[in-house]
Amino acid sequence: MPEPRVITFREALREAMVEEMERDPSIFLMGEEVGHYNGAYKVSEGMLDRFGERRVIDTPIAETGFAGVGIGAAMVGLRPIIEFMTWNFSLVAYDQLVNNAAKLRYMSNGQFTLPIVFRGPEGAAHALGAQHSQALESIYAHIPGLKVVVPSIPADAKGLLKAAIRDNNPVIFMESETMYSLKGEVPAGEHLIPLGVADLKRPGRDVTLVTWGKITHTALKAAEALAADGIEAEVLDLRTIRPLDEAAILESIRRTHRCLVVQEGWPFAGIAAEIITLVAHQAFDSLDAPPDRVTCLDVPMPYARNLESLVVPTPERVVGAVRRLLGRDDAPPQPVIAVRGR
Amino acid sequence: MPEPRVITFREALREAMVEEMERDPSIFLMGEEVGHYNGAYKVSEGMLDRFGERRVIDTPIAETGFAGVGIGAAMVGLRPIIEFMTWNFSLVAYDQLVNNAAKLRYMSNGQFTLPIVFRGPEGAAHALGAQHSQALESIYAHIPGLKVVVPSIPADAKGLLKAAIRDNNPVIFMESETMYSLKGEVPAGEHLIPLGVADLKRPGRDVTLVTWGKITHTALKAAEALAADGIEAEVLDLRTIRPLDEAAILESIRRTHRCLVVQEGWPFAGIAAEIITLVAHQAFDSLDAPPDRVTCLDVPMPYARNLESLVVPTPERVVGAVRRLLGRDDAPPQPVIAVRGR
Amino acid sequence: MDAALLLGLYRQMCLCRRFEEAAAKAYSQGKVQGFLHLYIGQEAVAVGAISAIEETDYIVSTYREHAHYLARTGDARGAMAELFGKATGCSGGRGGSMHLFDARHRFLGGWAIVGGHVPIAAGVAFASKYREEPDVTLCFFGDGTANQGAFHEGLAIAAVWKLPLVLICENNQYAMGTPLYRTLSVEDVSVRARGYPMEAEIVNGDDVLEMREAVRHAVDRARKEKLPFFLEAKTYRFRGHSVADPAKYRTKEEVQKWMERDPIGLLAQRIQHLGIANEGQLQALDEEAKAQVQDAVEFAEESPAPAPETVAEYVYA
Amino acid sequence: MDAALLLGLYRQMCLCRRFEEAAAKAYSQGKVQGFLHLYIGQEAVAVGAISAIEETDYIVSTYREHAHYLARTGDARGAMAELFGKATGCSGGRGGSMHLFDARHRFLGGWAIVGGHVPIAAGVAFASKYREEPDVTLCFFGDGTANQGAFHEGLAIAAVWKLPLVLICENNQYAMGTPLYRTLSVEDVSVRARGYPMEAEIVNGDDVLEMREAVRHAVDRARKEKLPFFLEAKTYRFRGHSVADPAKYRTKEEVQKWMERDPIGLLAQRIQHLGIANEGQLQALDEEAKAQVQDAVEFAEESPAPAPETVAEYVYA
Ligand SMILES: Cc1ncc(C[n+]2csc(CCOP(=O)(O)OP(=O)(O)O)c2C)c(N)n1
Ligand SMILES: Cc1ncc(C[n+]2csc(CCOP(=O)(O)OP(=O)(O)O)c2C)c(N)n1
Ligand SMILES: [Mg+2]
Ligand SMILES: [Mg+2]
Repeated sequence: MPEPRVITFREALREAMVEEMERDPSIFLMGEEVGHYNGAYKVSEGMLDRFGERRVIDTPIAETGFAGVGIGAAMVGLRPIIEFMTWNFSLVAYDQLVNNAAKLRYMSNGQFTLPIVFRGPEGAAHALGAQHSQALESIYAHIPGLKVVVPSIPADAKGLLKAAIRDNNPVIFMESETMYSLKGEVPAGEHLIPLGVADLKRPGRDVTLVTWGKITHTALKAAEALAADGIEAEVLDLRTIRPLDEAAILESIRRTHRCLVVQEGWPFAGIAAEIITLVAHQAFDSLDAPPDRVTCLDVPMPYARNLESLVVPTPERVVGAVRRLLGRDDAPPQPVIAVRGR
Repeated sequence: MPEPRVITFREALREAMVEEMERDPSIFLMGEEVGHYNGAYKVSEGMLDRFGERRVIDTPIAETGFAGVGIGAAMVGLRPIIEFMTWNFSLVAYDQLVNNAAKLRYMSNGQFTLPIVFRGPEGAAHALGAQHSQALESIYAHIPGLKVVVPSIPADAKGLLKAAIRDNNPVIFMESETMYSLKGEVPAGEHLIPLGVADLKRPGRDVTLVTWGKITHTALKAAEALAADGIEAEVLDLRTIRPLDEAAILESIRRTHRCLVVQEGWPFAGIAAEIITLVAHQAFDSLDAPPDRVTCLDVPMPYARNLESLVVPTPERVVGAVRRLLGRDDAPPQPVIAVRGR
Repeated sequence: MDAALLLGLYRQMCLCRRFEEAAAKAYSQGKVQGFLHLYIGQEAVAVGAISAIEETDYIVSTYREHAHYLARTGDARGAMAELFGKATGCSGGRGGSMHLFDARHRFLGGWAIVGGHVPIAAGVAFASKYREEPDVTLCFFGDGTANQGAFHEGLAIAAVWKLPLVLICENNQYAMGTPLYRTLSVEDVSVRARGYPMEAEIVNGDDVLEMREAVRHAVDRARKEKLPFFLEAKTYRFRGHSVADPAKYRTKEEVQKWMERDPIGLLAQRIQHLGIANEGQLQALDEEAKAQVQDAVEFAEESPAPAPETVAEYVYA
Repeated sequence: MDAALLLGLYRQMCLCRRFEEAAAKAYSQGKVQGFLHLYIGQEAVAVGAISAIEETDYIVSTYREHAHYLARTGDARGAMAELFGKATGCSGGRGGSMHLFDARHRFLGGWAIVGGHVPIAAGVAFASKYREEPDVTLCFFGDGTANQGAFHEGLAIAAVWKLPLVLICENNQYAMGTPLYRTLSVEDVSVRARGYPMEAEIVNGDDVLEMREAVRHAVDRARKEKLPFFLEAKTYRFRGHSVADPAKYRTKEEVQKWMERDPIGLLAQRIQHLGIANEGQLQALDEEAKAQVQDAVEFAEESPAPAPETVAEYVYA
């Protein structure tokens, strides 16, 4: 029974990579600044010293190039961990992930497995502007052949990353700059969390907040505020977006009869829409109110902090949505932000 | 009052481009094989002879390059029509569309407008395999700043493309190889259809089939089969995915009380999920049954025709889904295709 | 001159030619569908190149890869059945003409996004170097690919990391209906190699022996010095871009001129000139190839389609 | 030597330097947020280049663009207010340090995806040629950009279409923490130009006059012959990649060596050597620049934040 210690999210990720690389020489880490610079966000700090340039590899600024290199290496049996400095930059390599990584196994009739992890931070940090503040799980989870993991706490980050590295499929693993310094209890040594299993971060009976990743903490803050008001919100952290833990979602909704999805990304055809579709189709009769979602506003991210704070989901917006869901007459009206062309 | 004639989908698109280019010298067509080869699918046939190499421009196989060229040209006042030979190839240029085209206006505080159309065929044709058979509207409609248009008949193709060319925003315009030879009545001369307005392709009272693009014809075939059986299915053709005609969808559902979305693309976080979310949230109480969707199976497209025909939506699958929606005891059971990791 | 070698190359080139003629026929009969990109006229490139490497060296190719597949595996049945969309195809009928794979023979596709496979080939070469294995990777692509970003990033990485990768540009003068000069600012695609810089050589892609020698040299260097090499093979496709393309963008004269240097004809002349075999004996080899292709067609015809219940298999491991 | 010109260039370089020093200070006070990429040490490149072109020529730059913006617009207030995230900023506070725009002055950004703006710059040059206008487009980017696919596609298109585009690579020796040699197989980024091929020249980016002359030559050629030109400016950034980067990956000695060729110091020496102005007069110009920056900071401080109700404006036209 490994005894837990308190470390940061960043250290938990590093520990997962280091432990796996110690275990299996076919695993390597590749990306921009992962080696000599010790990682743009210091996730890989010390790993170059430990494993050397052969296994901790600084790349040119060529995401299509090194994503493709990872795919080719995985085709012949290596197990690459490819770091995107941030997922915003993965868009220049999108074709490699969608047309190559996601399809190889199927179109080769299972002759190849592709044990590769693409990881890095995503979503808004602080005032990084429109091109650097995107939560992109939807455009990856949409693609059959990819798995998508978005942890919310250090222990999950370690357990899920180790599982992702051992998984024989391309795994999209999304972190957050703003969580890297988050501390939490993390089991030392062997600690694996299977992909596709949600985790109940807070039990409740009145409403289910379905969420994942960084925004889980927003949902938890909201649940606390609601509790002070006698409303017991359950917070279900999906941890993995694809495969989706449909059973856990449905089980919870059938208990609480109310569903609010809280996500960071844009609303239109986002993950929340998929979850609401699941719930509306599979748990229709157990719903006491229309399912709803709290998301980023449907706009590119503005730089000015006062605008940015209006765009990203806040505990206040979650609380308001829950109160509307519960039909509290003192609930704030649904905020209407008209976006032309939408 | 322009009198209608019967022409093909291909001719309707060409007519829209030709008429607009005659009207406005700042419009040009650029893409692979659009000129001397007269278009990979002959959409631009004759346009090089008519407008010359200055305005009908063959490009290198460099989608990021010429998509970016279009964006730069639009920034300084030209109105480019950029043809992707197929939308599958737009994935190598995805960053240009998402990080540049969709965000420029917002992050420049409205100093720039971007009047640019990206167009080409998408979706499955016949046995083109996994990398050439993708319906991709979801990954574009997800992005604020982009508009997404997917016409289903020649008249709409002409009216919507002319409107898209005159629109001052980046417009994603998706066609289909399999529809290019489809014939229909198309008004000669000025014929504009505003973006964001759905069209009732068939009225009905028992269920609403929400659909768009090529699959509209699958829905119409299904509606016919259902009618023979006394079931009146309404077929609502969205025509534009973004902006979404929410009013038209809700109005129809509130009349029929049943919603089935029929789309070609993959289910997970697809457009159908967005529409079901809208309906579940805004029309919850008028629904007599859980909203449902018929989509491609959640797999890459197989080459073998017998498998391909299992993957794409068919009238039979739509009919079965409607019968389940109506609770017909003779309805076929929901087909279960287990996809591991999903 | 090694007689067995020359006759073997001739036999292989005939197999590629006859295979594709049969594929085109099957296509016209609706038995092969989708896109079918014929390699007819370019056979010396694939056959010469692949004859020069070890069986353990890797091959990564495009959607125009029938000949590369045949030269490596000799498996006409698996390829034809794949074109027919049958369960016995080398990709189980799931891949199709553009996506032939054979893991056992280190034939790594069959990729259909222009340039997208170049970084993948670099990755395979990277793996060989990472594991300190002697294998070299051959990457085939066309002239039109040299403008694509993925091509650039693959070369940039291969150059800076010194990967054992031999890049073989099959300059067949056209990218679909577009002659090279219209989209490339230089006459020789190999000029691109100067920017990295990378060793480059231009070779007559219609001369199977010249091709073989050039690849042998490039592969030796890649193997010993772990350095990439860029080979530009000048050749020509006799047919359209795909069987659906009438190729009206080329003059009869131009096509005629190139057909006169038909790589199979050139090799036949040389063999007879060297007195290694006479016309009759060469014809016999061709008949053998035809018979093998006929057998492959029958095999494909008789093979079952993929089982419907397998449609969702192999999405995930 | 034109005294007014030299003094003007000096004044501009001081403005850039003082502007960024003030921005760094404001950042440390939490008034400027996000990523802040300083240009300190590279001022001669932007100031020299932009002094050589017409006001009607276009400029496209990166996230390290404060100096390019100032050299083109002189608008310290708009830039500083943008960094402060205020409604009076040149992008209304929506863009931030990495996304400065000024349509009126043909300053077209301010782009933060490495290489992504190169095809856009080619498109602007394309538009000038399309409309038969004489304007040339200047595109600034860094040494680390030369491995990115978008860079390649932009150059390939500019070369084959003969676009009036001047590509200015600011080789400051590092891409973030990575020295050039680790990711580029060549010492001079301009070697890349050989693959297209494209006229290229290496210039001392710390000498504002050499920079100005080189750009004048390149732009003339682009304007008259409608041909792209590749300029590599050798320079150095004195600070980290962004203010968050301590730049531990460089030795004191190395930084010291480059600081001795501080472009502002070099120009000051030359001006005094030529007897155009004495130290006091130069100091006065610097004081002017400081005052302008101080005014800009106050303007930014006092300006209002963007109105909350505008958050969803400008998503669509
Ligand atoms: C990124 C991308 N863009 C466009 C296409 C469509 N396409 C397929 S083959 C081809 C021409 C390629 O020419 P070349 O590289 O010379 O190879 P060849 O067909 O001559 O063998 C094009 C444009 C594609 N498959 N991928
Ligand atoms: C496609 C992409 N990958 C990675 C990044 C992160 N990034 C921002 S600047 C930079 C270094 C660029 O170096 P260089 O081109 O030399 O310009 P410099 O910063 O030195 O001016 C990197 C890797 C990015 N913005 N875009
Ligand atoms: Mg070619
Ligand atoms: Mg640099």
